[in-house]
Amino acid sequence: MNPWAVYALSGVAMFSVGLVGLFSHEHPVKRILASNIAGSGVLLVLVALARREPTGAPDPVPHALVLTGIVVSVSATALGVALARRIARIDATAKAESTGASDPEAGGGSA
Amino acid sequence: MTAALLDACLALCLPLLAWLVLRTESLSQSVVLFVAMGLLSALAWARLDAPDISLVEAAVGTGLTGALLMHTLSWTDERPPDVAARARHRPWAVVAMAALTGMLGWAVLSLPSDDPGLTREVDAHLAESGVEHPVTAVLLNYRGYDTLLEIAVLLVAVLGARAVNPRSERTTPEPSRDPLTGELFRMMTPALLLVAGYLVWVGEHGPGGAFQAGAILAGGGVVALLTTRLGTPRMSSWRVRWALLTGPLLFIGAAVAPLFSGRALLEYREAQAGTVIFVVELALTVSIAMVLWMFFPGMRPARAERSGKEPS
Amino acid sequence: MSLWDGVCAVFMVAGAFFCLAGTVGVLRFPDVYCRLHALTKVDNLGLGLVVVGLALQSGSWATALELLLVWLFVLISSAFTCQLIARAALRRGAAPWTGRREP
Amino acid sequence: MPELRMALAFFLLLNILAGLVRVVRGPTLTDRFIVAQLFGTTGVGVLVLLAADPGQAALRDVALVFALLAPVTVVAFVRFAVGSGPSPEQERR
Amino acid sequence: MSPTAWMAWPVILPLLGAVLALLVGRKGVRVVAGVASVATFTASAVLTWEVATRGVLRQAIGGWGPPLGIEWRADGLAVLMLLTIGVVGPLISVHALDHLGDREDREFLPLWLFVWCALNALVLSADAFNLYVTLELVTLASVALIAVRRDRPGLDAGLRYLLFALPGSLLYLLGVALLYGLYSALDLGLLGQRITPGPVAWVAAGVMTLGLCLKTPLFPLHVWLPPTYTGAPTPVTALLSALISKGSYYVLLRLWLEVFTPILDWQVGQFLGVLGAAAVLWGSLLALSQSQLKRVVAYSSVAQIGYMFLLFPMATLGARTGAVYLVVSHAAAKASMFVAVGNIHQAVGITELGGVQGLAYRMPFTFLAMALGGISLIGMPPSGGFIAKWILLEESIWTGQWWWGLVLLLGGLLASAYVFRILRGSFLPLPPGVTVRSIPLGNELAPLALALIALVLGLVPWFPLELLAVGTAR
Repeated sequence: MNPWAVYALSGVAMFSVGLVGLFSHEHPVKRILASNIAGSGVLLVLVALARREPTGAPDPVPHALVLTGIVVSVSATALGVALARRIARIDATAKAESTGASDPEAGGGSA
Repeated sequence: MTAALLDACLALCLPLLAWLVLRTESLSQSVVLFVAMGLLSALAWARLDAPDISLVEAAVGTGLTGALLMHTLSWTDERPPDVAARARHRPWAVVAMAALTGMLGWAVLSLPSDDPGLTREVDAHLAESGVEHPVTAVLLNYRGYDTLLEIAVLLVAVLGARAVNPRSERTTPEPSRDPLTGELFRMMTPALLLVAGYLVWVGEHGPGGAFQAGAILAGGGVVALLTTRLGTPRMSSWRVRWALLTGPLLFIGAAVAPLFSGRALLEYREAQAGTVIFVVELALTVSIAMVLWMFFPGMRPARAERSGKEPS
Repeated sequence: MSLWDGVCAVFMVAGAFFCLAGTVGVLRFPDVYCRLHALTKVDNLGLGLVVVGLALQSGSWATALELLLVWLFVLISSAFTCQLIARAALRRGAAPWTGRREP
Repeated sequence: MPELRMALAFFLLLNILAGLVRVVRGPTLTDRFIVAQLFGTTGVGVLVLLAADPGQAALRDVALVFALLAPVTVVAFVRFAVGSGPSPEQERR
Repeated sequence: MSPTAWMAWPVILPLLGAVLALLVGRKGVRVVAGVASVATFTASAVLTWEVATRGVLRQAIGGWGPPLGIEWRADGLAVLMLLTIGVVGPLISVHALDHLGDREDREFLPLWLFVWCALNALVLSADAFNLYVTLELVTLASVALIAVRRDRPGLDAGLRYLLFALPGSLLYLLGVALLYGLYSALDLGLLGQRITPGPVAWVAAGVMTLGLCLKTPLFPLHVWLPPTYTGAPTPVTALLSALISKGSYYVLLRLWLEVFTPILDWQVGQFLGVLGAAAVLWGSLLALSQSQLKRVVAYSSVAQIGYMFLLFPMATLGARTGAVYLVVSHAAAKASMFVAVGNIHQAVGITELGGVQGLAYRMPFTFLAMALGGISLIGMPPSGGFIAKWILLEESIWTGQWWWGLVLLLGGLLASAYVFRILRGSFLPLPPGVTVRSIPLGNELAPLALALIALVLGLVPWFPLELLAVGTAR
């Protein structure tokens, strides 16, 4: 089998693992990781497709698309983690209030 | 022969690792595995002759994403216990995975196996693009519009992330008390600046460019947040806003300027294309570094320190 | 294969051997601190010997310099890393291995 | 010679895979993280080996970036992750 | 400036406005956003005029043209969408200014301008990968908007939306990769010329459709919609339902009618149609059984999206006209409904359906808007919804697929039931002990203006219908 096909199949498998993982987990961080994995899978397929002609330079267009895709995926990850973080903070505060203890983050102020 | 073995091994391990990341019960384990997966995918990009992508993976994966995920470990245990992170083992998940892989694999394998894609078209116009590196030509000239929108994506994400967590979460009184990390930061800074500058410059004729350089600078920024007294930059500071937005403004300006002389959006004059692209990349490097840096939510103390267990 | 190539090959193979030794150490050593010790072998000697072999082979000063720079960065980062990790582990309360079999 | 480099690269990759055992077995987060560091260095080794092939010089830049940014994750790890995970009692098992 | 140059401004002006609004910080943000909105609307209107008089416009961005570069294409459908976004969006954002606090302004306005930029870019783009970038820009900006209030329900809704929209985009991107692998093109026009039935085209069409249906969302994939729409701040829900969900539907429509036409066979069309019909019935029934006002309107969105998928089994030009007309009138009608719901929450602070009791006397404009919007949802004359459903009904009979007509009628009946359930309560006497806070007049007029648009679409349908015909003669 051609090397590109090996990597393309690998990408397809990663995509499936990520996509199914995304819908079978409840933990938000795990789901964010899963979507990241699915994204890497798609990008791997694209880069593998760029390498189909064994001689000469690879097709630069998919490479550029993948670079854009990585940026988008990093942005989505950062936003997702930020939301999950805030939710965790709200929960922690609520829990602290309900047990009568002080806000666990009360020591923190703005920089 | 060995090369084929290497490829096969790498290609097999990536999905396997992905599966492990999602299957494990503990979140800390999956984060470490995820970082390892980033390394392996950087090797895969390298094997597929995509050094540009490998560079980005190296810069983002080890620098920013790694740090971001480590940060999540410090708070996710406040959520329902780690057990909740485990996949609910359901037979349908495995069946769905296999079916999806099979169907998609079938489509992928029926693609022609020696298609050069758009290589020829890209090469034919490379001389007009103002840069020598084909990927940079696609990214900033042929499909520069995608990149313009991608910058908007970055801005939106940082705006959203800052909007939900506006304050930097610093609670350790003196992170810089640790002489070791402070020294580390001092030693890293010149090297980081040098390598970032080199990557912007080299992007015109080889793998490299604004995003890679920005990601490296952001990595340095994260170390600075963790080892010095610096807090996460805040949107309310006008200096931060200018650092963040000069690049996008310049890019928009360069994009619309051709409209006023009867050309299309982003249609640079051939003679000026090289200069315009270089200036835009330079300005974008700063903005991208700022955005990636500001993705990092700031810091909070390790639990052991807070409860006073730190050995004196 | 010339003698020069042979020397380079010896360096690289030796480097790979140290990497193996380090990996085995990380897998087999009994506690965090011993494993850190094994890790540094990979950073210093394993990568170092590979880099030296490649640098000798490259035949270009620029390439050799860049390779050495890579090694230098890894060395510096390794020095800090191991210190930081070891301290963190100690602070967390991971007891050093004393040679006795654990119950 | 290119064959030898490729073989060594493959060998280093196998080392990485062997290290995965430690990630899965742990037992502590620190152990896992040590393996991540091991992966980093070994990965740099693979990259510099691959970079010696003609036309792959850019991979040395990748190796450089990996080496340069490795401390970022470490510092983040030490700052954030040390306090979480199983307690020392659990660690010793 | 050449006519084609006008295509750039509806995308660039909101982008520039967003960046400048971020730059000026707290003080000038309203001024900058206001100027940018007026400018963007003007640019959209001028472009519409150019297209109406000159026909389809194209611009090869960067001067390259396909397959190397990205092309913008403005036909009647595209500019009608531009105009819809340009009218409905700003009216919602005016309402949002008062509904959200002062602090959120700083974030809401730039984010809304980013959404506007992304939607305009999506509507004009004729490039499959560029569409992916615009879809992601819309998604991330929407997530940030949903969470803008930083309260627990909003954050939950934002995270939920993100984690459903991301796999949707990734499925779409995988389809783009497959298509590029076979046809070495990303331009929709080129892909449409080159497409041939085969495994790649089938799988690509399948994953892209699945992804976009997940984002829109179509019936069995709609599980995220009610909690997300309920948790988001009401003005943001209005944006989501009226405009943002239409973005992915628009891409789906373009794909099936311009790229995948050779593989759109009877079974595929019927399948999508059945899902659409199920969405109409299921969504309407659930809307009828909700006790919370916002959830009623949210489930109604599930149903209304269902109608739009009835286009695929018929797949005629007329059906396209009907579906797009529904998109436009639903945008106006549903925006007015959600904005009205926002007013009610603001006035009495009750989210239950019973909370509307007696409010028709206190908030006449809001309930007039609710009634007019409801008429359009039901599809009674005179309203845009009526025209759209009438066209779809005609097409269903004309193509011999009368059963879709039955779905249309049944859906209308159910819609009238849940709309009257809201309105009936409002005319009952005001229960004692309820204090009704007064609402600024601007906030009362915003939903009315939106509802009047839905009404006008029913009274003078000629202009939009003629516009829709531009670029269809092929």
